[in-house]
Amino acid sequence: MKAAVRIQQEDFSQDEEILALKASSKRMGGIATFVGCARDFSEGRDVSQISFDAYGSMAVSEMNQLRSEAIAKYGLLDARIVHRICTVTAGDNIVFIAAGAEHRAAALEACRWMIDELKVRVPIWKKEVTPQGETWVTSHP
Amino acid sequence: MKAAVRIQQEDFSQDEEILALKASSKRMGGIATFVGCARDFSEGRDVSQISFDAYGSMAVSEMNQLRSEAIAKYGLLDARIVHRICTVTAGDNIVFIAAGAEHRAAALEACRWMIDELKVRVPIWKKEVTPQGETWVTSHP
Amino acid sequence: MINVLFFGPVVERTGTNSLQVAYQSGMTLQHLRDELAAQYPHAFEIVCFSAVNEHHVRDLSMPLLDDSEVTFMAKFSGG
Amino acid sequence: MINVLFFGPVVERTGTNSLQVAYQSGMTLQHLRDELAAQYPHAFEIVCFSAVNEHHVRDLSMPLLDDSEVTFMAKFSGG
Repeated sequence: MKAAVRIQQEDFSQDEEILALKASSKRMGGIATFVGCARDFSEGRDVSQISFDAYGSMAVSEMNQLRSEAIAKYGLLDARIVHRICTVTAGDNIVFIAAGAEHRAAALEACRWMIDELKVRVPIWKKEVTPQGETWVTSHP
Repeated sequence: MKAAVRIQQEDFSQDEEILALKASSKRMGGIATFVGCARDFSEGRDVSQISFDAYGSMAVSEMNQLRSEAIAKYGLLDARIVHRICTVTAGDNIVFIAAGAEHRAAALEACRWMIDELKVRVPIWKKEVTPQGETWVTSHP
Repeated sequence: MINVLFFGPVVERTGTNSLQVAYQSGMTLQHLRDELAAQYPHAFEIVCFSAVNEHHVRDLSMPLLDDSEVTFMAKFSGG
Repeated sequence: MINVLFFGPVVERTGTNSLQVAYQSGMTLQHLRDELAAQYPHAFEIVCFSAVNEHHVRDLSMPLLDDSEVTFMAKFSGG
């Protein structure tokens, strides 16, 4: 089975990830997921491509830490975090977060907390290619 | 493509549902999903099977209404709701909710609102088979 | 005729999932409910919601039309 | 030696993704930052975070050990 926390070039499958998440417990009643994907438009500009740079080893370590904290904080049965580092175009998947708990409230709250925290503490940077050129994204809309 | 709102016996694929959701717009930056699944334990009792009864026509009509309201209320680009009516055992999927929006906050909030609302307004009933016999579930933990 | 439907936990207590009640002019949802509750008191202990023609109706003073489909339902537990 | 790494938007401004700085006894993260900021003022305009050996460090008075890996990073934009 693939690791619960990963940085990878290739796309991920939600079905596979959910199956792996469920394998941890038969008491899981609620699974919340978040998928972030590439948009063709950002802050008033057309975007044709998005690429990423990451401090890979630290990013994976921060994502593992984030997962452990979420499990403890929300009493999750399991959680998964996958981030792609590659070049994507509109509609492509970028990030996947999943939280599984006995009841839905914990799963939904933990999922939201993980994506919010990922954005502020995991060293990954996004570069948007627009008709006006390439721009590193530094704000969090 | 399958309808955005369905009641069905068979399982669903998250990958297929997300693909269908994304097809509606290239501006979708965030997709939140919730999957409810069968647990082997509920309110202190072992549960070997769960079956469902539904007022099918009204359930589909309420789910469609719920989807439209969520799209309007949270400014979603699209949303999907699938509920299985069949007999399931621990780990099996029961319900799927997806909300797609330009940004993550709307998607995450709408997903939570839809599953909370589904539970209180869609005419579906769950019966748990336990070692002590069969019990219709009437509370919302 | 009014077509009455029951589902899930209510069927378990009525022993039937549908029945017909003669329509009477001026009949409201409350009249129908009272008549059926007298017939199936155990089932109506758990009835929380009513629907007429597939729409939730909270105001029991709503007048019924002939040929309506009416449902008296227990608390939902889907999802 | 202190090994310094840069990523993404910072590399665009430093023109390099790594460099080495001679270690000096008593050196803090602040000393290193000041030295590099003087050398790459444009890059350090967007530096928000520092990490030492892959851990976030917010207190710049932290003493550095020889052979540390230090990173000065712009605001993150993953996810």
